[in-house]
Amino acid sequence: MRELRIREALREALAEELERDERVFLIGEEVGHYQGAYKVTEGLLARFGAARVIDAPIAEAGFAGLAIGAAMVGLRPVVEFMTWNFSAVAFDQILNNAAKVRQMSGGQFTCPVVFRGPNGAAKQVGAQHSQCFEAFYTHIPGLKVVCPATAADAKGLLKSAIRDDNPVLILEDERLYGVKGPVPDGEHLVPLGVSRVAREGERATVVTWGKGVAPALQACERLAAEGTQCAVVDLRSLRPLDHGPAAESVQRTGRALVVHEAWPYGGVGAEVVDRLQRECFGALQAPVLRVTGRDASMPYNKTLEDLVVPSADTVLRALRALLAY
Amino acid sequence: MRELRIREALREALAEELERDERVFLIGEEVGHYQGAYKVTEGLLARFGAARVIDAPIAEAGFAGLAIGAAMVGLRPVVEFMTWNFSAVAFDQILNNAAKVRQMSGGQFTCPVVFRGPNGAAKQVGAQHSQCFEAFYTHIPGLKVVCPATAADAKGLLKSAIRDDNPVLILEDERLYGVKGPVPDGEHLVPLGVSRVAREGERATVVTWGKGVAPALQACERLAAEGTQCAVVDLRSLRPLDHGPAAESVQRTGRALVVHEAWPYGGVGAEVVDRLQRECFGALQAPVLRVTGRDASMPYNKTLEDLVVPSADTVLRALRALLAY
Amino acid sequence: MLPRRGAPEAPQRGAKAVHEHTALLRELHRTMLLIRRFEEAAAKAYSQGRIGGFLHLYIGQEASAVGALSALGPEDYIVGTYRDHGLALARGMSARACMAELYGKATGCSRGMGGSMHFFDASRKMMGGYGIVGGHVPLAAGMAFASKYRKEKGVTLCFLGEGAVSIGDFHEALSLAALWHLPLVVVVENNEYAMGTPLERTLSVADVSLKALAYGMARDRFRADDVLTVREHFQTAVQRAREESLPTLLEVQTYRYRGHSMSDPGKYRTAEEVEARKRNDCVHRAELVLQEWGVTEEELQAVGRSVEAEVEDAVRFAEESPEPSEELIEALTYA
Amino acid sequence: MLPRRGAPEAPQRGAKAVHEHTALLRELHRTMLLIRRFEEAAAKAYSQGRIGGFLHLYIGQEASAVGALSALGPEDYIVGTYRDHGLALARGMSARACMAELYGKATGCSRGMGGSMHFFDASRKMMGGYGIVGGHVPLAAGMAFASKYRKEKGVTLCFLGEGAVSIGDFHEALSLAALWHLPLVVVVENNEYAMGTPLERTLSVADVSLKALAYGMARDRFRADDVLTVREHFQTAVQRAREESLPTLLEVQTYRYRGHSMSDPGKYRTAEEVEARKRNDCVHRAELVLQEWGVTEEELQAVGRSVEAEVEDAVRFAEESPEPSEELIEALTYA
Ligand SMILES: Cc1ncc(C[n+]2csc(CCOP(=O)(O)OP(=O)(O)O)c2C)c(N)n1
Ligand SMILES: Cc1ncc(C[n+]2csc(CCOP(=O)(O)OP(=O)(O)O)c2C)c(N)n1
Ligand SMILES: [Mg+2]
Ligand SMILES: [Mg+2]
Repeated sequence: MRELRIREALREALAEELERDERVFLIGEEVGHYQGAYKVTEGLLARFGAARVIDAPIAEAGFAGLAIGAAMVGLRPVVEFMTWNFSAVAFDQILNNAAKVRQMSGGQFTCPVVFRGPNGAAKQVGAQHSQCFEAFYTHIPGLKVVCPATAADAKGLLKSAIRDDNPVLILEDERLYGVKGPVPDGEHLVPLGVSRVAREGERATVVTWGKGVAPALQACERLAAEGTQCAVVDLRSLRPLDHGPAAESVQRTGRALVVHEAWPYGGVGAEVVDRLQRECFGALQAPVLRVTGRDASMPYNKTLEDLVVPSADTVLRALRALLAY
Repeated sequence: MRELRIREALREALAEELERDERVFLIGEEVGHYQGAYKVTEGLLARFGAARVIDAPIAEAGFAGLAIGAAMVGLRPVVEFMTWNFSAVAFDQILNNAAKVRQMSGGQFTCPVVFRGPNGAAKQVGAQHSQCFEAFYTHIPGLKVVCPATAADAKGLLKSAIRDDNPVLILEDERLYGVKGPVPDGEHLVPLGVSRVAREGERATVVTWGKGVAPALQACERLAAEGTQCAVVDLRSLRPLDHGPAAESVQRTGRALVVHEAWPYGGVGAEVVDRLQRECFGALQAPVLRVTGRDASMPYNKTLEDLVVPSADTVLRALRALLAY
Repeated sequence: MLPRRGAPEAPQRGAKAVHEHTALLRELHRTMLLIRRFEEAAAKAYSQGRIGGFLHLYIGQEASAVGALSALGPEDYIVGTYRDHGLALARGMSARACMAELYGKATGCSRGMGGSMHFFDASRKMMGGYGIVGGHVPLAAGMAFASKYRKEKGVTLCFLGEGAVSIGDFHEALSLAALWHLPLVVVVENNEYAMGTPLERTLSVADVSLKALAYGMARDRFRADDVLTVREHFQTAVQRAREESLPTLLEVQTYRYRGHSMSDPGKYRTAEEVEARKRNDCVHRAELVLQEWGVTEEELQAVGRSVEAEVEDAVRFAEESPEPSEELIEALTYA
Repeated sequence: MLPRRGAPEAPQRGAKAVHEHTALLRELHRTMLLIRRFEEAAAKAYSQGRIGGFLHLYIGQEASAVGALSALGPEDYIVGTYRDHGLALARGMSARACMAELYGKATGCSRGMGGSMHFFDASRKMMGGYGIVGGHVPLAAGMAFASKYRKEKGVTLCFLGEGAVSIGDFHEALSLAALWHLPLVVVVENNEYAMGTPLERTLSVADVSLKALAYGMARDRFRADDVLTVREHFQTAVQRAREESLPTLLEVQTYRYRGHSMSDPGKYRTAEEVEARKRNDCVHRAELVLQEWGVTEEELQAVGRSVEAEVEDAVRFAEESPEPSEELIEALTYA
């Protein structure tokens, strides 16, 4: 299989869907002439033209709303937020229009729009530029939210999102854009709302997504070297949340750890904990634990930033505590 | 003790703090001449003048941001959102400025601003006007969030909020504004971050806040008539979250139910579940259960709306299931 | 006596033209009257507790929606605020579907899920009433964008109040529409109040249409007493959008007779002020013009009766209609 | 040769005035040079990996901040964007505190928590650089509001880029400032590009200052090649704010020589364009004027050396300073 960077996998998905369906167009800051702030859309302006790859002014509420309106009348816009941090100024559009227009209209209109961009901490970009938005958006009925961790999933989930009739949010990661992985040739779709077992194991289950997957796997490998096998479930889709495979794993392992970079309070981790402790109550030999970003604004200083986000080390430490419970 | 409506208790708090500290001013739509959309600020314009009770244009991001800026240089603004639904257009100001300016400035500036207004469903006001915002804001480090359920707490928490050096959000309830309760004479402060046992009981613990308190108490009274005593903990403050009293109660009862009107996914309920299952793991005789608003946009139709929000009936049903577990 | 300012002359272009002109005004008058009677009936049902939620009446402003929408074709999109009954009826949505929506019934134009603030009709490209002030203007820009993207000739009309021009989304949508030459007409219905706040306490510039200067957009500003005048102004703006794909900012000067919503007693205005505005009432004015053009008192009374019958029928229909079923709660949240 | 356009004449008001004028320009020139050398050193440290995150350089725009801030007093507030080094140094913040912040050190002006985009100094009323485009403009309105509320004479200066005028918060803040007569000067530094996007692809009206018309605000527009000219324009606006409590929208026409941030190679502009702009370089121009006014080449070289020494000292200080301690993570999040 071909190896692609996540950036390239996303680009391939966009190009294929632009090719396949002329209702699809891209809009966002610097997606065209500049080739994308993080080069995800490189080459697409030249290939599909300025009518379909649209550089927008700095007006996130404006162009997010424009995309929602266009989606209501049958187009299939893909909106790039340069980073999800900037979606905060378009929060009302996503909450009050994208998520609700179908319901408010009694089902007469759908809203097939995709919002995508990098989420979470990059590297020393400070408090306003280092936030995880999954907790805000997964809370909202009417939206779908996905978080790809691999190149194949990035491509397959984005393509499914563009074809979905609901608003779908793709939370990518700047720090994963350069990560390579195998991507199947030809048409490759990954269904929304299906999680993936990234590693099998019988002693404990780590549930995570996106940037959490790599440190979780690393921690488990280190434990495996000591003879302790732990499972890793990559949720991939956060809403709808397919917690089934995680719960099944926990039924066997009796121990669960949720890992994410987002703040702890009411994060997706809390929702996962809620579901696991309900569905696996009889099987649990320890409380479900979480490793999350610290409950603080992100410092610019590198040393402190590294202390705030989860790492293979913090996951390993938590896993040891969990196993020792 | 005097009986006041929650609306009057809030008004008394505002008047006392306006009187006490001339750095305090009120700003929001219709807070002055119109006497407040829900009459919380009635009479305050006449008493304190237009320099301190300020009618704002419809520009939530603008006047929320203005208040944050004014707070940074030493004023103590109290911002009314006509309802919290309209805070969505000011989301960025709250997330990226109010919550972060202290940290980003290395502690040189604080942000003593209060945002308040009614939260959650009113009565048939439809999907865009019926939302609970506590999950969005409690997720954010740097903010404090409180949800008063009684007149005394409404007064005491609002006064503490105005005196606090952090941004504090007060999520009130339109449907509670007319509810009466005793309020101590004279200076009455309720500390932020302290929950309250609203009812003692040994068989199960209901954890709730705001509009959830009344149906929780009603359900417990009905059970009490059958000889089953359940406790109710009113969290009052959601961030910082004082889960100690709830956990203590659960240590005794072994059973916990969280009740809130907000959507289930990643709601404050999920956070409470996370903490209780961790702290009370050994004591729990059943999984922690939740009663929440349904995972859907709010319908206008009255019958359907009543099916979406929790009621004494749904709480009772969940409690029975919990006790039978 | 016909009020002076802006009163249209009877057209001088021969009998056929006069006839057509009269027929048009008769139609527009009937629609304005329908809106008024419809909302009077809604207000009554509201005070009887048969309608819930918010109810924002359009009474007094009818010439605006009716004149405006008469300038549109079926390919055009309409987007409005929570004060959307007038738009819906002017777009030809049935009084039945609208009243049933207010009653929260399954037969309502939004299946009882939207209520007064959220009237939708896909078949008529009535793209909805919205409850967040200004939040719908970017959506309207998106519909205009879609027409242009598909090389269709559709125009989008977006209504908002003068209170809404302070909000960021208004500005962002205008920016994009002007930059990208979208076929959009943004209509600020300046009824002088945003809830209880008069214009001078929300805007530093009284002439709202001047905001167009910031975007290099065409603008227009006129009173909405005479529905035919309104229509003419809209025709110009709609044509600019359709033929040249250029946006316009229109300020329609109007007045609401009732409070902001049913719960507002409207104490912030004097009775004299309201009475003075009613002297230029658009429905009455249309009747005076029609009479000058030869329509008889009896004919007008017949129109009144037919409108009343239509509204009564709508109320009966709404009352007798079934409620939406519980399954819709989740089924409508996701496609 | 001194460039023609707008070149100030040597003042003709007697020796003392000439002397003062020269002294002023010497000071402003030194500050501009300090900003430039500081940022060159920062760019170097960045490419060596000693500074992380984003680094948005101000090089080329120095006359704007320096001229502007020379018109302020200590009671005035300054608010900026992520491109805030020039503002900080022009406000008299030390090169040490600024460089240490870029290095993320505890001795930095924001204790290493803010970094390049978030320079703060409470003692100098430097109210911060902000990273969300436009989000800081309402804050600035709030500081102006506070000055007025307390009946102080302080003025607030708020800087943003021309790309930021498309965003809602800019509009909302201007609306409020105009309506409430706030002592606010909103400064749009039009450097012709927002990241890779030239002005004509983000704005339908090239004259940004025309946006003031929508709010009935005073406006001004000028090039920032000559720092004394900049100062004069700002003095007028600041006086309007201080004496009359009226806001102004200022458009400063300028140019950045570097890419948007260190990661931007700036391929969207031609080398010729950049070179052409550099011919009006504000630092060089100030040197030419100073020389005309009798300052010697040697004196200027001495200034250059002193600035370089100051920057070298700042780099050394930053490198040797300690990192902030872990406890700050939570301790700074809440008061
Ligand atoms: C963002 C937002 N803020 C506040 C409100 C509450 N609100 C609803 S209508 C209204 C007044 C609007 O006035 P105007 O735009 O003049 O329209 P009109 O009601 O006069 O037609 C307000 C403040 C809201 N719905 N949305
Ligand atoms: C709301 C928001 N959207 C997007 C960005 C990303 N961004 C940062 S700076 C910038 C360009 C700003 O250009 P301009 O306002 O002209 O200022 P300049 O950088 O030229 O000084 C963009 C798009 C952001 N920081 N905030
Ligand atoms: Mg109005
Ligand atoms: Mg720029």
